[in-house]
Amino acid sequence: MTEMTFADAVREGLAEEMRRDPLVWALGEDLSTAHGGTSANQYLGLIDEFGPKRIVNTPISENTIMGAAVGAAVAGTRPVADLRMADFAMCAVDELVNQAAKIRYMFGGQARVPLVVRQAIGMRKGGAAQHSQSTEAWYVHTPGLVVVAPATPADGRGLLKSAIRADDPVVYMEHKDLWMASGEVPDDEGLVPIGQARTLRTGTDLTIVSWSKMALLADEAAQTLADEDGVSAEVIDLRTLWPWDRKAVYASVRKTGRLLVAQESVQVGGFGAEIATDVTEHCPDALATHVRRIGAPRMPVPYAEPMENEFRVTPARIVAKARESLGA
Amino acid sequence: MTEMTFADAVREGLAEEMRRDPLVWALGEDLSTAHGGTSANQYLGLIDEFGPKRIVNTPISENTIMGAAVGAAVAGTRPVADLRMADFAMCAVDELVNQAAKIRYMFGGQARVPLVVRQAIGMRKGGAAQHSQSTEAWYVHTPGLVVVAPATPADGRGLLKSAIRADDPVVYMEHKDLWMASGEVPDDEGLVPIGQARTLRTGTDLTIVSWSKMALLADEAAQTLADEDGVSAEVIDLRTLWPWDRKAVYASVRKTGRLLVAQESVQVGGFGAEIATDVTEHCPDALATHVRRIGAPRMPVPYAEPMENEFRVTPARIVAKARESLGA
Amino acid sequence: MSDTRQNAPARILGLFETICLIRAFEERAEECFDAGLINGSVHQYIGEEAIGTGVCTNLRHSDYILSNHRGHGHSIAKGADPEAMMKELMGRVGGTSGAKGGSMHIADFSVGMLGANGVLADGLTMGVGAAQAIALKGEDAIVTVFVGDGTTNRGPFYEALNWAMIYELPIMFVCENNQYASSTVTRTITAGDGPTARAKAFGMPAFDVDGNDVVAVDELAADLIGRVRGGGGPHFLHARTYRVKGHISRDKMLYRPDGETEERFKDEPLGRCATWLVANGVDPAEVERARNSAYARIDAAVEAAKAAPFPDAGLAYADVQDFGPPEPWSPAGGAP
Amino acid sequence: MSDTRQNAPARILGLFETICLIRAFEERAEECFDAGLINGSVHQYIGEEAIGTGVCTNLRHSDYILSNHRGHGHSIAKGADPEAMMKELMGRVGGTSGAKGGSMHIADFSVGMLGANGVLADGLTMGVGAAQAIALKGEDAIVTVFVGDGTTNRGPFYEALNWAMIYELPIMFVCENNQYASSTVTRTITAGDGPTARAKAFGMPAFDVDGNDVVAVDELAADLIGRVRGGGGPHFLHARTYRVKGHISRDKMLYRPDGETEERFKDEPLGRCATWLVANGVDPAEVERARNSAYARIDAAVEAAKAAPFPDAGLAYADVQDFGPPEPWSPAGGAP
Ligand SMILES: Cc1ncc(C[n+]2csc(CCOP(=O)(O)OP(=O)(O)O)c2C)c(N)n1
Ligand SMILES: Cc1ncc(C[n+]2csc(CCOP(=O)(O)OP(=O)(O)O)c2C)c(N)n1
Ligand SMILES: [Mg+2]
Ligand SMILES: [Mg+2]
Repeated sequence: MTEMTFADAVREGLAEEMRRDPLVWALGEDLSTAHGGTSANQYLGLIDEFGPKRIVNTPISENTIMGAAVGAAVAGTRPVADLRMADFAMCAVDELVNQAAKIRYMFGGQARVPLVVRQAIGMRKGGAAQHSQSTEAWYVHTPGLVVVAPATPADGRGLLKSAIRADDPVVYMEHKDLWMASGEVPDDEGLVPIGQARTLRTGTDLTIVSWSKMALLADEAAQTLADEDGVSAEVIDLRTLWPWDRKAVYASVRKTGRLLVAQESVQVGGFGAEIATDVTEHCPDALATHVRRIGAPRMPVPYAEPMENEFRVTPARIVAKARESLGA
Repeated sequence: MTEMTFADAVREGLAEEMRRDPLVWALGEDLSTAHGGTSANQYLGLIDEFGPKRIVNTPISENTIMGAAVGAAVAGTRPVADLRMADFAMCAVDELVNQAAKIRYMFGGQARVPLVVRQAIGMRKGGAAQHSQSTEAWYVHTPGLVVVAPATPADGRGLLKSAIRADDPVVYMEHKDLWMASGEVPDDEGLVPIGQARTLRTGTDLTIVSWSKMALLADEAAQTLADEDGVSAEVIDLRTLWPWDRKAVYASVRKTGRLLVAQESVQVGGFGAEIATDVTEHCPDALATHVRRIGAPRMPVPYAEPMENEFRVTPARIVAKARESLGA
Repeated sequence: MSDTRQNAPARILGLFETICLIRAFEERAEECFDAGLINGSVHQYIGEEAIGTGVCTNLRHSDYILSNHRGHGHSIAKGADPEAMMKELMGRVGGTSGAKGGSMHIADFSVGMLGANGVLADGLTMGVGAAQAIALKGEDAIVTVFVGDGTTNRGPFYEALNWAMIYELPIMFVCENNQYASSTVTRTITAGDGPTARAKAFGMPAFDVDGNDVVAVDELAADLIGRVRGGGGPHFLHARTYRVKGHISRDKMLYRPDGETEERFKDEPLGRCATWLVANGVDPAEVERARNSAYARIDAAVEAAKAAPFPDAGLAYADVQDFGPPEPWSPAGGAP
Repeated sequence: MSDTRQNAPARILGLFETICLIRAFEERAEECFDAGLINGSVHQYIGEEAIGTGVCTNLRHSDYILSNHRGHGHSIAKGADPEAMMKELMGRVGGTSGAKGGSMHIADFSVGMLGANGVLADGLTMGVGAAQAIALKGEDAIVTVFVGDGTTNRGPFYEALNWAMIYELPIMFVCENNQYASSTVTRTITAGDGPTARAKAFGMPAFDVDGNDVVAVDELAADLIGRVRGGGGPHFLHARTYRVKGHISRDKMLYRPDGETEERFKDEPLGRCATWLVANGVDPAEVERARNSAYARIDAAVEAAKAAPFPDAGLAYADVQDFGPPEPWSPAGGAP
């Protein structure tokens, strides 16, 4: 195990895959400059090892970053397209949803589209309305796509490697607030299988399901519940949103009888509703009370801190919601 | 009352609003040619009455059709932007979601964005993967947007008129298979309020909630349930998806104790999950059994008829799902 | 292709055969559409056959093309099997795309045809990516992308041109200017001097040609493709032509002045090529034979397609994705 | 503006005051950012002040401008109140956008500033729409859109140019070529002869100017704006300048050769304008007074912003939409 930041771990994972497979390459704005990607230096130094044909510094052309990745994947390479933020990725929804997600199917299986598209999600202090969005729900709803949203450096690295090796187009969502967070990363290959959840904390009274940064806040909430209420909450980090690990969630709910789904994104129409509905459909008898969910109010992300905090799903708010479930 | 097709009724509604308010105008590809919009002649003849400044024939430039509508709305007019199909509208998600939906908020209420964006949804025989998508779930999940999906000529006309008069950006989703369907349209102004559902059929044993074309198929299913099972199903056509008429749905569920949500779009992560979760949260004691939902398998829309039918939510499949609920 | 002198009658006769094959395919496809054998939309390439033919004959099997919604001619010219294409149109077993795509989603990767497309301009951005893949793998293949005149007003068109030039990619852009974008006269929605001027603004060598003259297209395409293959970077070919038929098979063309179609049809490429062949010493009987054999081949394709079965419904669930594929309907009704 | 002869010292002194106001605002904003008083990203306009100043001085109050992520200078030049802007940056009551937007979302509709923008190129498509609204309403106002050099590689840029020409809209595009796109040298990702050549490909009159020379910018802008207002249709102004500061306040500029900044800073517009004034007979003391009063005004704005309260949390729920607005957190925790 080695301690490193999320950004460093993911960069390591990318470099390892690029060494392993000469067909793996990355493209995006500012990837090859001395900053190695302006957001968190996720590509720092890679240009020196792999050169400009594999660490491609692109024009500000989101449609083409995504479209070129699709064409290059179809033509036999494994591109990692970085659209920087999910907000900017909205400029390339067509290429992702109409092309990447459908080509294998539309063409009757003649082609695969082995690409990874990186889209940073989540709020970063002061990010405001156009640099803070979490759009995972859109892509979970889109046939043909795989969606991952890791929460730790080890999962960030391990899931990127699995995503690169997958023959499906994978939407890789990293949280801006996690880039500089540190954690233990295995020294071996450390592949994290797509579709497998991780139990952050085992418990018997209540199951809290979450993903990305919110999984860590959910774990904080669980600690509070343990300390203040003597409640034993189980916390599951899905890591992969499609296909999500229903087996693990069902098993946990059958054990605890109570489920709370926590997400950072807007609650209305969010992925949490899918989990709540699916579990209600498949474990109706296991539930002691109806599934609870928590997510952001249906509003854009405001700038000034006091208002910004109204958008946030905090550990305190998770605790309150959990108590509602436990009291029912 | 006058009998007319959906396409004619909506065109009438648009013309009425354009006569009423000189600031209302429409833009899109092929709107002013002799076909008046290639899909279903929804603009036929309007160019003669309103001229090229108000029926604007645009280049194939989806980003600008949407972006110009936003700019023109902010500058004090009421544009109706036609993106032809929800599939092509994916080329303009950024302008709709990052600009139209957020401008009023980001700028602290200095501006309103009174625009309507028309996006045809739904399968049309042989439409295949890129001309058949229903993306209402994305926009319900997007703060700042209003989403409507009328099922009848009268609602098509009445909701378009209300959408044009609204100061919010409204995503207006018309189903391709409905354009040529006929129905009674009131001879008066016939405004249909945003946010108000319509009960297609009253019943006591089960509530079926749906929207757009699927509401009509749900009504067929209800007839079968009445004929074959002697079951009295209540069918609610939401008409507006955000804000959806929770009061009407809650009241119906409190009466019937059973709810089935039926949608044409992909079930996973669809709007149906939001309705199911919301009703479960707000009427837990009223439900005799957990909410059921039905939607399409998570796959692109295939072309050949036998496969295409596997994507379809049919009255027979709705009936089967309803029986599952009634038997529980 | 062959190494015969560029405009040797033998070579042009070969191109004539391809033109006839495309013409016959489109005419029969329209008949089958009218007969209710084909669903969805069919975009006819009639009158534009010389472009796809003159360009693709200069490409190698290992080269890639990316097409658009009007892709039948491009596919046939690149070597796709018309019978498999007709089966695709009719949604039958044996279709190029397994009957999952239909007319707008024909692809044949075995001949380097990377797909028609239902979304305008997306073939351009995918095309530069395919060219990047070629460069990365160090292959000497090249990419050709076909784009309509109306589509040159979509942003991705420009992004792709700029992108191709920056990375000096092995790619040729072919703009088929049939003067219409659906029911709109393209000129009315297009500012400036048109596609060639726009390409030149990115420093891309761009050339105009009479797209109804297969001999001219063949000659220019051979030259430009040679330059691209030789490391000359991206090139742009702008071919003037005319969309003889409606935008789609249903199109009544109410927007078009009376007589325009008939007038412009006099200039259609099949007839012009036949005239050239006879004028250049080819026996008229041989020309007629070529035409007839093309129709015979397509008629056989139509019969084979009609005779082919529809695919099993269950195949709908295949080829979506490896991780998290769809679950079929449960007997109870709901999709999982 | 005034009717003084274009480059009369009195007029240029007025422009100098605006340049100083912008410079002071940006310097203080950076200090406040470093002091932790401002969240998010701050994009500095230092070194580019002559462009926004020289352009906006020729606009009327009723004209519209659309800006981008680097919009402080555009806003001040169009007449926005620096104190309200500083409050917006600090997220305080009285901010131009009610403290909901921050640096990248400053707008002041009362002076025709329709907004900065966090998404590149969207101001262009919105700008042509605003111009269409003007045409529809029969007003004689015009629209000016500011766009960076790196952004000229995004598709919507081209769509907007074509669109503006087709409908002959009253709009001027101003490209601020500061030679960088974030950490990338724009030249390395931009093919051809650049923005002017690209605009001309759409038949749009396009002109280059030294963007650090406010006298030259003022003169050209007056000319082009006059033509646009006179019904001359869209025009394109390309201003060469240099981004003296980092892309954002945090930017260490590791990608920039040592000494480049210092060398290019010698050409910065504030000093050049001061020199011009003195050379043209303005008393150096007067120039100094102008500079000092600008800094005094901004210092007062900073103090006022620091003293202003933060907005109530509850305001977060206002101004989302009329139909289906958000419901605040229930005591129980979950948003509805
Ligand atoms: C992004 C997008 N916008 C609109 C359409 C609808 N559409 C299909 S073909 C067409 C006209 C295309 O004209 P052109 O590029 O000249 O090609 P042509 O049909 O003339 O061959 C339009 C508007 C589409 N398929 N995709
Ligand atoms: C669509 C989109 N892509 C990427 C970004 C991230 N980004 C913000 S500013 C910038 C560079 C812009 O360069 P330029 O247009 O030259 O403007 P400048 O910053 O130099 O003033 C980038 C890539 C964005 N905000 N929006
Ligand atoms: Mg055309
Ligand atoms: Mg720049």
